[in-house]
Amino acid sequence: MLPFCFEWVYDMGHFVFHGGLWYALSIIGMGMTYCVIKSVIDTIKGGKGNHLH
Amino acid sequence: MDSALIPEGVKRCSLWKFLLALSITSGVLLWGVIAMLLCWIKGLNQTNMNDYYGFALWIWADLAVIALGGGAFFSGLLKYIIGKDELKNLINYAVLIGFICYSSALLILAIDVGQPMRSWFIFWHANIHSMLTEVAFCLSCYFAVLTIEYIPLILENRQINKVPFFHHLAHNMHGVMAIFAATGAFLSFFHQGSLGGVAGVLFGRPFAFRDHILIWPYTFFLFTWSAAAFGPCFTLFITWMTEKITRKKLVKDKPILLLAKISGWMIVTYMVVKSIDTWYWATHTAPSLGFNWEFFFKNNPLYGKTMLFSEIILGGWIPGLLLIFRPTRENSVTRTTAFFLGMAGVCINRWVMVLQTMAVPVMSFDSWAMYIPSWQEVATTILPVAYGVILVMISYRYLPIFPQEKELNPIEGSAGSVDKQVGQTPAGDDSPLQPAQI
Amino acid sequence: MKLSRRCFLSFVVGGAAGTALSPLPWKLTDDLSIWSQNWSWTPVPPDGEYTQVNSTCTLCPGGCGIGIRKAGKRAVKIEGLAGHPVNDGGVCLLGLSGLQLLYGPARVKTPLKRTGKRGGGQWQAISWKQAIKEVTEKLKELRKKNQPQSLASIGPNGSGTVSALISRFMKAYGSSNDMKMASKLDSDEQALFLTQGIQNGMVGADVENADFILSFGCAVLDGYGSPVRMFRANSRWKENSATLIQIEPRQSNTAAKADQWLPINPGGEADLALAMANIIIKENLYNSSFVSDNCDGLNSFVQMLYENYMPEDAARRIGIDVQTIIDLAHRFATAARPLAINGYGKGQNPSNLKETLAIHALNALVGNIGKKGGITGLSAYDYIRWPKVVTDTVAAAGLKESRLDGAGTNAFPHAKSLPNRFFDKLSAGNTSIQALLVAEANPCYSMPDTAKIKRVFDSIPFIVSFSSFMDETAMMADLILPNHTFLERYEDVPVKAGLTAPIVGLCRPAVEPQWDTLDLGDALIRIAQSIGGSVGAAFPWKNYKTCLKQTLADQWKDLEKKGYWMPSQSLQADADSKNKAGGKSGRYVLMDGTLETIYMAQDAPLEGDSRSYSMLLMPYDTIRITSLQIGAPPFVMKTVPDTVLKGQDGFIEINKKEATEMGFKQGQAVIVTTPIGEARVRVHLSSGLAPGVIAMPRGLGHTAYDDYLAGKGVNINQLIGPVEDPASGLDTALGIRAKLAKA
Amino acid sequence: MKQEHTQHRSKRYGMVIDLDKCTGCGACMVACFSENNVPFKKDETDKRLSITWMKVYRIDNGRDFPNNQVCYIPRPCQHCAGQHEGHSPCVSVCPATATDYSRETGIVSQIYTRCFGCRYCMGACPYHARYFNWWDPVWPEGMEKYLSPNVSPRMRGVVEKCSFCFHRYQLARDKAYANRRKDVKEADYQTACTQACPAGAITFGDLNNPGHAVHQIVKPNDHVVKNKAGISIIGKSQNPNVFRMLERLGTNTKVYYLSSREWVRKAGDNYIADEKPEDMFAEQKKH
Repeated sequence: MLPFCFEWVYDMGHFVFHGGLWYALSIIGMGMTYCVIKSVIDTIKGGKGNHLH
Repeated sequence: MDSALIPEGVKRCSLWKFLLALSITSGVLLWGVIAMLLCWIKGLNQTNMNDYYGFALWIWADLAVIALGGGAFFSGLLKYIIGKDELKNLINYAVLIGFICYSSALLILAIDVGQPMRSWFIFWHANIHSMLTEVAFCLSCYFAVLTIEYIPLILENRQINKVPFFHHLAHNMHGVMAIFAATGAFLSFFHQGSLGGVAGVLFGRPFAFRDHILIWPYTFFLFTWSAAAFGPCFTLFITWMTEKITRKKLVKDKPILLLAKISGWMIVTYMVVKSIDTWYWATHTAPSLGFNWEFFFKNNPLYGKTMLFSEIILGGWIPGLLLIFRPTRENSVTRTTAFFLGMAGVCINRWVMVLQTMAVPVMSFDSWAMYIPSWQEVATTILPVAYGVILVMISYRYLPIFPQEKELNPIEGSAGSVDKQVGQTPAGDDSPLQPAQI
Repeated sequence: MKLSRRCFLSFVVGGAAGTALSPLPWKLTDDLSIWSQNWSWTPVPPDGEYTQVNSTCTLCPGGCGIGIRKAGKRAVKIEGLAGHPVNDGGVCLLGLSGLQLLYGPARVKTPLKRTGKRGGGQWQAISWKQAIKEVTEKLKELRKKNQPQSLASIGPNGSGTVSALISRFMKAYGSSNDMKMASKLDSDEQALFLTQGIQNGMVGADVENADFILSFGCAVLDGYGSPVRMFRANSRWKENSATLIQIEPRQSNTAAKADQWLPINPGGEADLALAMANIIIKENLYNSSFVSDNCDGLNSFVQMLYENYMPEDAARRIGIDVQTIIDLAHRFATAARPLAINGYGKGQNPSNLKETLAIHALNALVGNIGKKGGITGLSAYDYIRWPKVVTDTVAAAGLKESRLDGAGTNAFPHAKSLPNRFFDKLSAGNTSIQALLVAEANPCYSMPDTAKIKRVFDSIPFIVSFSSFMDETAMMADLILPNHTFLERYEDVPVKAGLTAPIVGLCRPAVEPQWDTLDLGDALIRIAQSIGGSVGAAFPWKNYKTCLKQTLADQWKDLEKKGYWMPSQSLQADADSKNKAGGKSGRYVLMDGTLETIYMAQDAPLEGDSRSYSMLLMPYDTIRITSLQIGAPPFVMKTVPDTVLKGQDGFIEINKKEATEMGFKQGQAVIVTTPIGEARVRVHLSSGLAPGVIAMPRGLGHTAYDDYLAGKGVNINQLIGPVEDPASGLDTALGIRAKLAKA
Repeated sequence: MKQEHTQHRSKRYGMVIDLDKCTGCGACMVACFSENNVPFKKDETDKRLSITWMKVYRIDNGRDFPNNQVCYIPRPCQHCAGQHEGHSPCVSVCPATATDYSRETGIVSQIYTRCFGCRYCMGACPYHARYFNWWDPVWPEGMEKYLSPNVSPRMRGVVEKCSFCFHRYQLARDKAYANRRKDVKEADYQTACTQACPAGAITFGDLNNPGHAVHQIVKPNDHVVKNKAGISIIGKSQNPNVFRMLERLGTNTKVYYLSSREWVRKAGDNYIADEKPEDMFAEQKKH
């Protein structure tokens, strides 16, 4: 999973595969981080907001 | 009593009734939990699996719930990516069902592996050539996505939503949901596919083995396709069941018919491909490995040609056709029958791809291996069902799952007072606006 | 302080996030997986210095050389010894599992004294001092009563010092009731005496060099003779395109691997051999120079054959067509180096003397005696040269009493020991036996009609077992004086298992005794010395090792170094040059008065009438199950196929077609009934068994030993009874009539 | 794909089992149990729950008495190479790299402490050569004394299988190093079953080494050939009596079998209707 694991090989398969994994993880991670941070800011800014879903 | 937690403008059964139902289901859950603990503490000797059946009921259950849970990714794809906005009325429930299916799958996997404490090695020491690695990666990522999709729903609970941070969080998450949904669809495409690949790459097992496109065997595509096709059947079937149980119309016909139609076309196209695949396998792949296709459906008590017929015709072509023709699609009986047949069909498909694969003798002098699951296996397989029912019950009661429910089931009188809506005992009176007792 | 909802939720969420971001969960996850890799209940074998001890396996009569690999003080593996003249590196599955016997749960760990009912399995651990004292007291008492002959012993039929010490003890004590377990070697020995005049001899068969092997039911590939040697011979036959023909009703392993399998009616071996002899002589295919130079009684032999063994009659009796017999006779007689071998199964049971003689006669007719690829009569091992036992008056008087089994009497002049008759006598009400010593034998399991044997044991007031394991016979004992296992003791192993040259292997300790056990030889020496007088005087040695060293004298050093000693060069080379029959007279007797009586005698009928018992139940031997005094260790049991044993149920083999006609399905439970007993078994439908015959393996159905062996399957000896061969007195039952019914 | 090693002659350890000589005596099984600390239970009669790295199958020609013929087939792990070295059915599917293919020796290894018991490899192996530890291994009290320190006993919940006695290879390699030899001698590295076989039916060695007996018997084809289904066959034997099990599937095993009987050779693979083994290579393409 990480380049320091001994199974790690620098080849196309590993790039594509782990690339995909880290890409997905990053989107999920960054997306959530964005949401949390934005919500904190929104909360600090105050106001309940009046969103309708 | 719990009226403060119940979404505004909808009516729920009495808490007692709810708790009674909950406790019955919990009893079943407990049975499953006991079996699960037995498997963890005493080991997998508690099952009837053996060295011929390394994969058995659990793996089938896994594959089946993931196929059925495919409704979540496919509805998400349709709504967020393709833009079928109508489906927003179904998407919450689809997400919930997906979440249940995927969490169940992970739980079953955690019971199924011999050394659950080491299961993270699949990530840490990943062998990228293994379909199972791909499954594990995508499955856990997609489960994360489903959780993310489910969280805003929880946050929309009347009381939780009062907390500004959660309110904002729910809002913001909705805002970026399309990205999550897209990621989810991508991941789901791969893990549904790799689950198919799990069987298709087994070149030592001519029953399961399929030729490849690039690195993926045909089953890769067939599984994705079938999950997208039959997953919505499950979502719609569960919606129908929920409506029957709650004796309420919860979703308008339009989104249901839309999803049913899409599902129908997906099924029919899948069946075309699946039929070609079966034909090619029977006439080319299997013979080239020394097997007459009929060999796989003979000389054993269970796997006959009926199985093949049930999967392809009864559980495939028939529901597909029922759903693409408007009269049968719009008729509630034939439509629901189609959903049911479709679910059965995909479950049979997953069953044969796992269990028949194990049962078929490959060495010429080997014999068919049959297997009957132990009660521990059955209980742990029912466990997620009970867990799913509980989660649906709780979510339905406290979360705004069905956006159209209020409209379809207007409560007589004003919608302003919680007391009136719920018609609770005076105990519900004391102060609906107090913080929830969590 | 009021914990607001907000505060609480923040706390929970914050706490969860904080924990997740800390190293704690990762550390825990890692620790858990490491823990799962080092479970304390999964053993970690300690390392140690690697050494090897070379020894000889005594688990069967084969005499294979073994190397015991050690790590520190522990023995960790048994391997065949490369370069050993018997097995050259190969080893059988029983030898390989020897360590499970050594360290196994069935060991008797200390001397035991029975406390509860006999056979009840209640024991009290006692010291060796007390154990010896108790035996001595009892034996002294019998001598005091002038009844030394009321002591009997049952021991192994060996030629080594252990067997000799038992016999010496019996002699010094004053009893002639010195029983040795009977085997094929007994019938061979008698035949050898009758045909070649060799006393106490043994038959060597140069199987390796034969090119046409006619096996009359010998389990060549299932433990016959010296098993590994036979496997090696079989491979050599394959390499040299030799022909193996297996004659027996059941498709045994040997039949399965033979070039031709000839299923004949059970008990038809003598008929077939004599019919073949008939053809060979009639068609003048015999080796006339050998026969005229070396054989006596050809004419009367021929006459007997013509009168009684015409191929047509024989063919009818044995159930094959006459042409097959004629072809077989032709092929046998015209082969370059034909060889006929005898002894049913592993040869653990004696053969009918007529059959033995008939098969040997075949070898004689083709001039196959004492030459390459043939049969050689070897004289007895004679390295044990102890001073003659000086008996006191009590012993002398006791020894005058005749043996209970009648061996050596006019009725059975050539028999040395007839344990079957011994038990028959006791079972018939003879109460003359007051004490019994049992060593290296398990008659309560391995002799036919076990119920009867156990009743006899029950009637003997005092029984001492020297068994290393809690076997069925030890269970019936009053005292158990546990012997070391073969991995903890010294022993000379003179091999008799059909080798062409005598060889004495040395069994020596590979590890320290694991428990409070004592070498059988030492125990005997101590008991004798404790009895004192002339008995003690007959055992002048300090201990068994001294005795062994003195006995082997000059050879000891060699033995210690090489692990084996070959007393003289192969007799075959010697005999080859002279083209003689070997033996004292150098002649081979085809026929004389004694032989004629034997040939003309009717075969003893099978027990049970054929109307109520329509089938014939035959025991079969398989190398995957041990059937002598050593119970199968767990590894051996693990190799038993599930068509032989499933769960605790044993299987009975039956012809597939016949079973289908009888309405039996594979695995169905049935009751097999014989005149002796009945048992519940499951049926295994076989395409390798003649109709009318049903077969069960020997070696299952133990009631003693450990949970890995006890209670599994059925002991066939519960179902068959002894059939006495009138010629030899030996039990030569090949089976029993039986019937099957749905359970 | 892993990097291709450019080492000139890597070893390909394999064996050939002479089924004419094999008598089904079971010594190989027990030699293996005892060499490799294979556990046992009180009841070993359910053969689908019985760990036997080396298992002797009994096959027959399916004919009735008295025309029935029998053959025994010992089956260790076949150490498949797959369609290209390293693509064994099991190795390619193991998600955690707990089983691996050694390009140095051609041996398929199993790391017990790495395996987390998903059993996918068992599903992938058509030879049923892989066994799962459904139970904790338990030796009767005192019997753990005979456990060999060369092979670690396995814990519950992991898969195990024949390793071609890899620890013996390690010992032989150490010996070679100690004696300043480059190569392991043929006699120094023999598996426990080979050594024990009383019939001498097993020949073990380096299939790539023309000096080794196994090479001389098998005469493996140096070229990869394709059968008519387009499957690559590596090391196809050029001895007409030698066959491999399920060769058609392209598992490319390193355990060969030798039999003079045609029905036995045919039992090694599956054939439809009137196919014959020799039809498989109607048009051989050399690579």
